[in-house]
Amino acid sequence: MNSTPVRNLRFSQVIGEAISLEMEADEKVLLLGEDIGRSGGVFGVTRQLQARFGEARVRDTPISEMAFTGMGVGLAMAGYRPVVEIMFVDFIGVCLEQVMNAMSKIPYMSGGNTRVPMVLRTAGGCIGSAAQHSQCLWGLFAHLPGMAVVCPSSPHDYKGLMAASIQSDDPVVFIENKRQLNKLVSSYPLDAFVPEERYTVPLGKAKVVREGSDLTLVTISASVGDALVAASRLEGEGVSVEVVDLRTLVPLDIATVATSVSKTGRLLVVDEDFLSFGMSGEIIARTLEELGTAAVRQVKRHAMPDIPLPASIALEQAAVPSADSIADVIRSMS
Amino acid sequence: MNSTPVRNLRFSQVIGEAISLEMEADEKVLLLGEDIGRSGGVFGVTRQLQARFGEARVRDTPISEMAFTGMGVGLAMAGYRPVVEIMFVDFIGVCLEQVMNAMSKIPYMSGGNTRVPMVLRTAGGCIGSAAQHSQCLWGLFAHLPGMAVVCPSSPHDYKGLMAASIQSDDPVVFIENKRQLNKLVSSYPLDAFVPEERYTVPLGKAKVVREGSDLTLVTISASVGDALVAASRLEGEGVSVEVVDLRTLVPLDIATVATSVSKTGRLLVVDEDFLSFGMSGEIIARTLEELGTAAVRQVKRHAMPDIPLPASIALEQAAVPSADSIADVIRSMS
Amino acid sequence: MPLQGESVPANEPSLIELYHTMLDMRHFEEACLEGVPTREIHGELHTGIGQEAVAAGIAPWLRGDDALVSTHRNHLHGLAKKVDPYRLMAEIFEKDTGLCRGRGGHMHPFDPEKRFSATGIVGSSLPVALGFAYAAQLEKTDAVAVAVIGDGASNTGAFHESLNMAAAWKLPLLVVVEHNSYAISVRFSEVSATPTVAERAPAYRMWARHVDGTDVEAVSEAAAEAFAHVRGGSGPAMLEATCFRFRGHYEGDHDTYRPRDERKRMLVENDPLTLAEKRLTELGLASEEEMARWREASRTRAREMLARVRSDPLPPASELHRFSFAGI
Amino acid sequence: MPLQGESVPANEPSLIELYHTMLDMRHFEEACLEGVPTREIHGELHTGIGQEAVAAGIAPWLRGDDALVSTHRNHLHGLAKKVDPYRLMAEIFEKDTGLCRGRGGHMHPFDPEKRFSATGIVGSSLPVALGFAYAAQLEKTDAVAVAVIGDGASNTGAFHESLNMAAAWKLPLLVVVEHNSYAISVRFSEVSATPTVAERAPAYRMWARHVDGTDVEAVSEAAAEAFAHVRGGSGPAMLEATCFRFRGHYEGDHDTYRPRDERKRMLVENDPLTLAEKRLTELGLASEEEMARWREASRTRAREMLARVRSDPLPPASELHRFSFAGI
Ligand SMILES: Cc1ncc(C[n+]2csc(CCOP(=O)(O)OP(=O)(O)O)c2C)c(N)n1
Ligand SMILES: Cc1ncc(C[n+]2csc(CCOP(=O)(O)OP(=O)(O)O)c2C)c(N)n1
Ligand SMILES: [Mg+2]
Ligand SMILES: [Mg+2]
Repeated sequence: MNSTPVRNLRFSQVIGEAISLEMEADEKVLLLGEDIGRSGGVFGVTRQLQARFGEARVRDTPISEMAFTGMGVGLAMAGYRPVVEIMFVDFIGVCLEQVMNAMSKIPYMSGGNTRVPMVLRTAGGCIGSAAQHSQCLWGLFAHLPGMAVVCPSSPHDYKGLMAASIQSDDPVVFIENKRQLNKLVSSYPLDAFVPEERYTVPLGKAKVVREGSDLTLVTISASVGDALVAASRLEGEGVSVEVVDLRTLVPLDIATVATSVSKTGRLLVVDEDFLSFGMSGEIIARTLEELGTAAVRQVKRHAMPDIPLPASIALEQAAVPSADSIADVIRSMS
Repeated sequence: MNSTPVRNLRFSQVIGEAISLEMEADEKVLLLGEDIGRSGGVFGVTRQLQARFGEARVRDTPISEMAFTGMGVGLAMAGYRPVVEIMFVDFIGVCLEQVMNAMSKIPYMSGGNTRVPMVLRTAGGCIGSAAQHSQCLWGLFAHLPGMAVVCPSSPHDYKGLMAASIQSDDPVVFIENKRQLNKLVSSYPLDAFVPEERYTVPLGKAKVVREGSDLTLVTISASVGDALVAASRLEGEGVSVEVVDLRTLVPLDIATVATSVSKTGRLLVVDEDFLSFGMSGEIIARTLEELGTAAVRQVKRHAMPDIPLPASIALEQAAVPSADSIADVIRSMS
Repeated sequence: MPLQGESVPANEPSLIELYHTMLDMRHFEEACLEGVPTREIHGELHTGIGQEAVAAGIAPWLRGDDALVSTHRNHLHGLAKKVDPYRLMAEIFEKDTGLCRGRGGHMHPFDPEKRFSATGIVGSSLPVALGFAYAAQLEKTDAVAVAVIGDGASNTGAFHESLNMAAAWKLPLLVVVEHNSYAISVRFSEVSATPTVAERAPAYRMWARHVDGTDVEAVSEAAAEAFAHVRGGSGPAMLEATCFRFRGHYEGDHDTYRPRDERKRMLVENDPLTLAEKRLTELGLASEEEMARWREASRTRAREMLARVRSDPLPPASELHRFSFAGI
Repeated sequence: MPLQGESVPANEPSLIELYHTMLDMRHFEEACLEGVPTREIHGELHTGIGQEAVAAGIAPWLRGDDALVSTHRNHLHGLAKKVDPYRLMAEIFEKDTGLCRGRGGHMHPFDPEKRFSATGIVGSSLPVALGFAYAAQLEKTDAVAVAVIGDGASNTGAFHESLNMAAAWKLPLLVVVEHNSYAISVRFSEVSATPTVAERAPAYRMWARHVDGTDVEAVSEAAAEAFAHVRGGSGPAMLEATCFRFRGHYEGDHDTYRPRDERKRMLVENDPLTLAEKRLTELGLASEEEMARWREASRTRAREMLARVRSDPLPPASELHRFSFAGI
């Protein structure tokens, strides 16, 4: 797609680059969170940022998520663009209050007189840390009104969607995937080119990342990579899979999904978040509302089962959707 | 259905009766929460219980939801059956941590060696209290694994499901509807008979509360009453609506829904909780997974729009599903 | 404007001024009460009747660039922060002419120009105020961020987290505690480790003072000191004011949890308006007649405002989705 | 068993006993470390290496009917609570023979018989311990509920809410604070209003003591007092022990945030085992040779346990859903 060579970067560095460029461009952007300053973040996303922008703009906080998330809300109301990190999305239970009742509701409750341009950065995904450190939970945020929910997959999107999130005048929850953060972008199964300059990828536009004719596979976050791997394998078996990367759950670009499904007639939703009452059901329902049931021959879901994630690798592997399991599910549909 | 006269009770009293009978039967049952003791609860559910069972078992707490919800978890681990009240479900953001990572995960994380027989009682529903006091959020709990999610509708179920919840060895979230709590049970559009004795209604069994042939309307909580009113009206217009009361979202009795939809061929889900990424999408997806798309002619949703609930009655009425709006939606489907 | 760093500023407000502020506050709330039986205000309503001396006592020291974040019981703090009373009342009455076009209602008024906001979640005013305090520190101004809380809120986790952060970073946060001894029906003394909130301040090494919140002069004097402390850059402060909530927790609350004589006594003995009147008389600053005239004038103003608000339109249902995201 | 209400109980453990406990703790953790490079333990692992004196010092005073709720760094507290080391290690190695059949892993061990549990969420041990404390009060026993927390956890809302409730209701809660000065990379001093956690105790009117957590005898003596206070029905207590975390926050943490010489120095000067050895020598209680033999015997026991654990099976994938609800 692009002739410039892929840089030797980790996903974490790509996000850091986006934040850094936004901080340069707008002095109102500042960061709050645990371990983001001196240590540069437990996944290294904010490395060097405190050295470059000073302690006031890259601030290590105590383990007081309620206070510093609300601090973000107050700062946004006072004219700043805070980027607040909740280290793991699993910890949201100690401060969801400020997210659900303040950050995301104040714009509407105020009748539009107050905007809350705040980004809540957090990390989801399964890397062997068991039930309290492996959740994704984008379905939880997407159920609550008033905030954009952004879950990038490609290196290019990690950067462009972060930039768009910081520039957005609306509150945004930005969920990074721990399965990707420490990896090199070159491991991404599609184009891993990330421009050095500042750019944005708009919120609310899904992307067909692989064209196909037999089945539409809709997914988000790290599972997009797994889906692409599975789709390549199935090509050899004569199954042509179209893969849609949703990129954001809110706003949700159902038109792109519907266009694809109206072509393939079959829909599989893959979700690393819990199966029930989340993304997979929503995508199926909306697609059918769009197209009518007659236009869709088959719907199927493959997601994290509705259990706390077990510690043991033997069980974890049986639970988390992977390229292998995705391929198996597609074979079972054929 | 029953010849015994309907007692002159409010819904709140029915719940209190259930709790009271369980407290008599099992001294391990105890209650924690704000204003549940001396004042008997802001909706009067626990009135008289402190006088009858003593302060140790009906304890007024400070506004420290994280601490007293976790206290419930510890008590359950120590052999008690705590019933913890979170006054309004909207406040869950200050203590979701203990609900999502402790109460509902410990049974699995412990490999079954520890059970958490705890009931988290709370109230949802819209009674004019705007964005921070009007949510339902059953979709949020149902997305998180490990807890039963119970949302009764009929007077009989309020009592029987509460009894079953307290007797359950699993963690249960029990969501009462503020639109009903202060009402007389006789206002319920179906049989409002509530036996005086102790009984249970099993968790995980949906109920066809009205039979019909043209359309299956699936809903839960107070909307069941509204759906019944709408269905009666439409009968006069020649539309025969079958109404399914889910009663619990977890466990979910999709078989009852599927059986009905396989008969009517059309599915409408009505939900007082937010539209997206919640109950309505899940019910549609599961039904189609069960029956296949060919067996369903039409699917539709009617739910709280994805906005914070506005304060003004003019806007609130435009947002919350009612008997009128349900009837309109059904007419639009015909 | 108060002088920086001085404990007693030059322009101490007169008792007469403070009394006038309290009168307008009382009549504002009484006007609101009229919207309840008519269901013009259709959710629960929390008024500050009986607690006027706290809001009135801090009002003189609040500057335009100070931020104030209040609670479910927020009207008087809005008035103290000089929010347009008419637009505040219109919001309480759910009108399209209200501060928030009827979206917020009485528990969620937002006035960004006056830097006034509120929340209906107990304890949640503190973290948001912390953000305003951090902004002031970043901007090196001497603006103060005020968080108002009730006694009940002092037992929330948000209280501890916010005070610790404010103190660790020396943020210009002033916490005003309206200690009316009750969180709905629950007595502070029955669920709290300390009889006062102020005595928790050493855990945050912060300045704190406890004051009789029915004595508007005492509140104003203590507030002057508290603001001076915070404006002077010495870190956060706490001002705890003991007061009495005259009505139920919300309109419709039967208030059965407070002994009848306790309620009766407080109305007679602890009314900040009556107490101010007594003192005005004692000091020979105003005659009974004058005060009666003032009361009447204030009531009339409130009633005229009410009439105007009542004739305002509700927001149109067609605009239900408006304001949910920027550009919508 | 400690005597009620006495500050120094009769059966004070000997330094030799305490040293043995610490040795076994150190070797237990060192055995666990071996599972990291092999990915037998495939999530992050937090060990208590360097902090043994705290767990070992409270161990003698813990009774079977006491409950203990620990943190992400919980192994040593499990051993102190007399959880079967083999089953604990098997759980850490994600085995079907582990305490929780491999579901919990190293951050979430549960042993209901020993009344031991943990959580991976900072601050969340406190509310759960509060429940055990309430149970003890209801049952009128003199059992104690112990919540272990780190210094970082003392800045969470859960800390404040739990301590306030424990104090208001005089619950038998003992909070043990392992103050190693860091929450991952964040220094306590940079984000906290007070230099110690113990000095926050007056905000809860609770008993508190600060102790050198590298001196196992000092910890044991202070723990004896703390347990006696709580068992005696005088309400909650806090025991803060200053200590040093020898390794990164978790295995794999590059620990770049601590100056190299700070790290070096602590290994030399603040190792509770070395300090105990020095004292044993000074007091003439054990020779170098004897101690070397003890160390060797303890290491061998741990390695034998490790070998046994390693040969155990993983839970079968077919049982993925098992235990999610009662009866499943
Ligand atoms: C987190 C949370 N819990 C409970 C409530 C319900 N509630 C609203 S006001 C209130 C009492 C508040 O007491 P206090 O802080 O003393 O303020 P006061 O009403 O006395 O002014 C309660 C419990 C809430 N809004 N938020
Ligand atoms: C609520 C919450 N926030 C953040 C984390 C991530 N985290 C895990 S341990 C830790 C540091 C804890 O510090 P401290 O309490 O001092 O314990 P220590 O690790 O020093 O033993 C953090 C921030 C978490 N698990 N839970
Ligand atoms: Mg109060
Ligand atoms: Mg620490």
